[in-house]
Parts: sequence; C-alpha cells; structure tokens
Amino acid sequence: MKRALVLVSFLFVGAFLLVAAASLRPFGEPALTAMDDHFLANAQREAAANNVVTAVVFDYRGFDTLGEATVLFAAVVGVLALFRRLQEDER
Amino acid sequence: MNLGNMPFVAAALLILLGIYAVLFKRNLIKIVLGISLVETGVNLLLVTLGYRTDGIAPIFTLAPRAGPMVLPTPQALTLTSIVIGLATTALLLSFVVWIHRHYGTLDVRKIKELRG
Amino acid sequence: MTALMTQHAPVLLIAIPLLGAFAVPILGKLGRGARDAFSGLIALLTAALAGVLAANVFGQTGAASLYVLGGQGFQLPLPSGMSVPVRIVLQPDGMSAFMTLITALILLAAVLFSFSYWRDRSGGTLYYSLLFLLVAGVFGMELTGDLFNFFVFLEVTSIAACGLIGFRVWRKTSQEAGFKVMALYTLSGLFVLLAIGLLYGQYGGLNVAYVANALSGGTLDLIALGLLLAGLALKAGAVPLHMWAPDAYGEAPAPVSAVLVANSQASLYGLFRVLFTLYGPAIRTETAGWLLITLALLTIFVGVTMALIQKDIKRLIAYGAVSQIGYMLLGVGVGLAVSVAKPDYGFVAMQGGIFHMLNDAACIGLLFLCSGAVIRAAGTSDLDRMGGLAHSMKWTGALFLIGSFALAGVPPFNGFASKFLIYEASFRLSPFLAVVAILSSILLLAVFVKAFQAAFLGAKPSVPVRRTSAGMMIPMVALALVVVVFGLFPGFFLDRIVTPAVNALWYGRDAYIGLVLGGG
Amino acid sequence: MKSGMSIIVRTVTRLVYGLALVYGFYVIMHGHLTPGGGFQGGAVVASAFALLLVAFGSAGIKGLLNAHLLQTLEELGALAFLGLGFAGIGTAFFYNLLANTGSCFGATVALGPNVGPLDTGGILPLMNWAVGLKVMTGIAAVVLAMLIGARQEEAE
Repeated sequence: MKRALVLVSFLFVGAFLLVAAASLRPFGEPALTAMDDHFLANAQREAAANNVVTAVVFDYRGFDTLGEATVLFAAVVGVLALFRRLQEDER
Repeated sequence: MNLGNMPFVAAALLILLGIYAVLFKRNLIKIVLGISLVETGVNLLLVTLGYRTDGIAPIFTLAPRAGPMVLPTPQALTLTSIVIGLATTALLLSFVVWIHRHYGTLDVRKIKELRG
Repeated sequence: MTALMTQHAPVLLIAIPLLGAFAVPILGKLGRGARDAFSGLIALLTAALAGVLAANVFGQTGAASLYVLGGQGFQLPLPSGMSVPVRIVLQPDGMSAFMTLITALILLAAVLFSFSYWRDRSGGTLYYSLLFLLVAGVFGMELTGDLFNFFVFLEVTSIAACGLIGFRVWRKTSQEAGFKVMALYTLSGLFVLLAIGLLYGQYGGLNVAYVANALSGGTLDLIALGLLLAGLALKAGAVPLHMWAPDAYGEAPAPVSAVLVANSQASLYGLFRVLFTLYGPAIRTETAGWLLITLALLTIFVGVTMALIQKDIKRLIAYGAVSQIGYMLLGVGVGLAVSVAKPDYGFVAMQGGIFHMLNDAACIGLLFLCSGAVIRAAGTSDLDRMGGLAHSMKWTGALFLIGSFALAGVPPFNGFASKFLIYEASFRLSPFLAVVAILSSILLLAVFVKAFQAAFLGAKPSVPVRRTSAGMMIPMVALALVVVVFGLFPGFFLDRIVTPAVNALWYGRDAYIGLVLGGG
Repeated sequence: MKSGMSIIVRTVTRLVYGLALVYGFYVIMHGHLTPGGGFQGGAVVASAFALLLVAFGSAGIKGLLNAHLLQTLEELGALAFLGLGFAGIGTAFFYNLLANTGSCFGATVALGPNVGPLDTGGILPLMNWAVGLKVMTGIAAVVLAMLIGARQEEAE
C-alpha cells in the first residue's frame, strides 16, 4: 500500500519533470538575455575582471557567494560538532 | 516535443534517477548517492539553460575569437549550488557514520525508532 | 553610527549574525565567559537592528524599501537605463519586517536560555555558531528580493538546522532524525532550485519583482509554482509533508526547537511571498486559495490527532506546532481564495493568519523552553515516567499552562486574539472551516491539559529534581509576557505591525514591482 | 590500514601532492582571469590534503595538520570574506571599491579579448584568496574529522 503510493507519486513527479523539460524554450536559444548581456558587456569595465563568471560570482552576485561560503562553513561546523570530543557524561 | 530539447530532458531523467534511488533504495549510502544525483541533475539543467549556440566560454583572457559567449549567470549559480551540494553530502555522510555506530546497520528498515 | 545602522539595517541584520557565527569559535577559545558575553552581544545587536528596520518600515506604513548589494548606490536598482536589475536586491516590506521581529524575539529568548541550558555540555562554541548561522539564514530568507539568494539562505538554514538537530550525538534518535531531516530539506531545497532554474530559463532574470512582472501564467510557470509550493510546504512542515517536523522539533535541544519554529515560519513566509507577490493575479488565486485551505485543514487535523497519542512531551508540543502551521495557512488561504474580489473578511482572515505567526512563535517558543526545563528536571521526556514536578517547579508549571492556553486559543492570551479573527473570517467563507478550526483548538487544549497533569501534578517525585535556574527562567517569563501583553492589547499591535504586513501582501504587489522596475 | 596505503600509493602521492598544491594556488590566484577561482582552487588544494591523509593515514601527518588549526584558519577566511563585504559599506555592502582605482589590483582592463594582466579585478582577487583559504581548510577539516570519526568506530 505504502509502496504503491510512493510509486504513484514518483510517476507523477516524473511526468511533471519531463513535461517541464519538454516545454522549456529550445536549447541553445535563450530568449531574454538582457541581464547576461549586461554582464558580458560591462564586467571588464565595472569589475575590471576578464573572467565574467568570477565577476558575477564575486561582484554582481557577491552576496550569494557569501551565503555559499556560509553554507560550507555551516557544514564544516556541523561535521566538527558531530565528531567533537564528548564529555564523560555524554557517551 | 522537439529533439532540440534533449539536453533538458536528459537533465530531467538524471533528476528522476536520483529521486528513484531516494524513494526505493534501502541503504542509506545509496540514498545519499540518490540525493547527489538529484543535485547533479539540477546543476546540469542550470548549465544547459545558459548555453547559446556556438558560444564560447565567458572569459576574455586570450579568448579564441570575438564571438557570442554563453550566459555567465547559470555558471555562477551552478558553482554556488555545487558547493551547497558538497556541504549537504558531507553532513549527510556524517550522520550515516553515526547511525552506523548506533544501530550497526545502514538498512532503513531497521532504523526506525522514530515513528508516530 | 545611527545613520549607518538605519540605512544599512537590512544587510546588517544578516551580516551581524554571520559575524557572530564566524567569530564565536575564535572567541570561544578565551573561555566560556567571553563566548557567552559575545553571543549575548550579537543577539542583542541583532534584535536592535530588527527593531530599527521595523521602525523604518512601519514608520512608512509598511512600504517596501530597497537595498542594492554592491551597487553604485544602495538604492539604485536600475542604473543607466537598464531594463533588468542585475544585482542582488534586499527588499524589506511590512511582511519582511514583521517576520524579522518574530525571528529576533525567538533568537533573544533562545540565546538567553542556552546560557544556562547549555552550560555543562561539550561543543558550546559550535552550538552558538550554528545557532547564529541558522538565524542569519532565516533573516536572509525574509529580507531578500532575489530568487536565487532566497534559495541560498534556505540552504543555510537547512544545514545549520540539521547540524543542531544532530548535535546530541549520543542519542540514537537524534542521528536518525538528523539524517531524515537533512535528506528531506535537501530535496525541498532542490525543488525550489529547480523552479528557480525554470523561471530563469524562461525570463532571464532572478529578481523577484522582475520575474513577477514578466510572469504570464503558462504551463512552465505553473510547473515552477508547483515545485515552489511543494518545496516550501515541505520546509514549513505542512501535512502531508510534515513527517520530518516532529522528529526535528523533538530531537533538537529545546531552545533550538524554538528557533526551528521560526525557520518553518520563514518558509511559510516564502510560500506567501510566492503566492501573493511573485504570482498573484498571474494564477487562478481561488484554486490556489482552496488548495491552501485544504492543506490547512489536513495540517490542523493531523497535527491535533497525532498530538493526542504522544507520550513524549517534546513530540507532543511538536505536533501542536504542526497544527498551528495549519491555522496560519487557513487564515492566509481564505484571504488568497477571495483576493480578487477583496471583501473585508478576506483582509480579516489574512490579519488572523499573519498575526498568528507571531503569537504561535511566542507560545510555542515558551512551551519548548518549558519542556527543556521539564526534561532537565525530570531526567526523562516520557510523560508516563514523570509527575509531581509542580511541587518544586511552581513557576515553570504556571508558564507551561499559560503557553498551553495561548496555543489553544483561550482568552485572554494572544492565541485567542488571532484565532478569533481566523474563526470569524473563515466562517464567512464556509462555516465548516470554522467548525473544524474551533473543535481542533478545543481538542488541543485537552491534549495540553493532559500533558500538564501528567508532568506537573501527582505525588512528589522520590528523586530530587533539578530546579529551573534563573537564567532559564528569564527568557521564559519574557515570552510569557509577550503572550499575555499581545493577548490583552491585540488591537494596538494589530494596527501597528500586523495591518502593514497584511497590506504588503494583499495590496503591495504593484508597489513591490514598481519599486524595482520604476513606474508603478 | 592503520598506517596508510601501499608503497605505490605513497610514492605517487609524494610526487603528486606538491604539483596539486601549486596548481591549486595557481587556480586561486588567477581566478579573475582564467577558469577557476577561490572555490575551485581551494578544492584542489584540499584534495592534495585529502590525498596525504588517505595515503599516509591520520597518524602519518600528525603535527602537520590538526582540526583545531584548520578550523581557526577557516574562520579567519570566512571573517576576511565578510570583512571585504563590509569594506564597501560606504557605498553599499559588497561594493567593489578597489576596481579601476589604480591602487592594489586596481588597473583597468582593455575591453575585449586580451592577455589578462594580474593586477586587475579590484577586490575580486582578495575575495578569491579569502574564499580559497576558507575552502581548502574547511574541506580538509571535514575530511580529517570524518577520518578520525571512522577510526573511532573501527576501534570500538
């Protein structure tokens, strides 16, 4: 019973995803690229960086990168916390 | 459905494979692998979204020719999401280590003290 | 200094807890005193910043404001005649400011409580670091005006929360819960990311206002909506995607459970933001509203009935918390269902649902802190094996009772103020909704009174109990004061902070978009 | 297993890890010019650490690396990154205040394809270094902690 339910939901998600993939715009022809064209045209002038991806990562979307660094920090702190040295009464 | 969309469909299939593993596998490690597969599929979708036909990498250092460049934003997003995937996988595997230590097994059917 | 704080309050609200999280492990090497003092300072500063932001936003009756990160000027979303905002934007409006107030309140209480609750445990600095990371993520989710940024902060909260859930590694169950919650949180995050990817692929932008303006409501938009709703409902703990919630709330340390409630509410905020601001008229809002109402009734029903059969005090409260998510969904769902015609009672329903977020955070937070004190005193979390605690813990018992009454919506506590609005408005839409909501509340009262009786009444326990220390008592009393004051003067707070928050969701879509894209 | 892996693995590790370190630092340093950056370079450096750990065991590198030191360095990296964000707060948080100023990393770039002068990018190279430090120490700390955790389990 439970397995059947899981199977049905799996098939549902599958159909959902395939429809999404099929109804996306054609591959290789992005329609609206104003934001990305701005990056390509101005990264060298505004961020003085040849690598546009780095300019996006650290300049235009620097706050995302702070969040990303934070995620990694959280994972490191979490793993260190899981393997920390325990006290006697905590074994 | 046009065949030009096959890269998106491939990414969707990868996501589905991952979800299949999460739902139907009984070994915790395999579930972690399934989650990683879903992450990879989503990342693949993001990158394919940024492709422009005949585009070159968006880097000006010694660029081979002055042609159209692929979109840089999806690459930046993918970079972020790869690091996030790494972080989740590390934490999940740490939990797996502890679960193995406590329960002596990785079989989800035997790890069910939390019910109801 | 004050100008700096006022102008940059939105970003500082995220950056200061992050600073705390990064610096606590270093300062922790100086000893416990330095660690606690620094944590307290960061928590106070954060709360002050939330207050400043709220004063700013509510001073302008909840209108949205902008903060452009890394721009030439922080209030300039579209320099030099561009049509797409290219930088990440923080866009706090009434609703965001309201949510940050809730989070700051819970953060203060949790940190204060942890000072004594976590005194003789190992890994204290890591604990505070994760706590601040969790809160920074919650603030980020509430303030950001950028889709991908929202996802990043969602993941910050997921990972920090799971680190905290599994923190007591010596408990088998905490590791099981940690794995389960992390797996589900990751999947929910990936659903959200997938939806964001689809929207980006379609419209080439990530700014909420920009995408909201461009949305057409086609097939792909609806698929993205479905993914966003599934991901955020899972993270908020709405039935049928609630299976992680009791494990998470039950296995986390008590103060963390309180913060996790704020985390769930941030996801709920994301859900509301998606429905009202991102999509709004682009979808058939009646259908979405009734979907939300169905989820709400299921959540209320399952939460309360599962709470009935719990033997573990924290899991019992956890199911209570799940059921309360249902009330918020009910209020907002009723509002969404009628948001085209905009009748009066729709606004009232929204007021009830939104106000209930604050009330729920306060009383569930209070109950979780009480449960922490109770478990510490009795040495067990099993209700069948405790009893008679009232002999030595009168005050804790009284506070637990206040929390229970407030949760069940008994006047004059705050839960009544918001639940009454929800009953009243949902009755206007369909009496059936109100009946289910009221009956469930009564049942919930019975559940909690039974739990109170099991834990506090009865014969004096034979072993001496560990009394609640003053350091734990202060945050509990503070939350109880919030519960009582909001219950006694609901009108005051309804006018000052709830109505602007509701306005931002209910009427504010055009202003939200216009602020970024110009025009109106 | 206690003292690491076979002689072949150890020898190859001795040969390779120096190269991996150099390559990782190169990727970090040229992050604003060539493919790569702080995260990628940090991951390469961390993989060199991981290689050492796998080949020689946690006993083999004792004294060279310990989780406390790595953790502290990681926090410093994170703080440096946050600090660079704060540095621009006069204009806006995360404002690139060094780009095109002529000072440190402040040279302007010729538009279009060029050879890529290192002295550009404003605070981007600094951020790359901060993130690189954070990632290399963070991942190394995770690997070390998990290795020690797995060892404890074997011992039990």
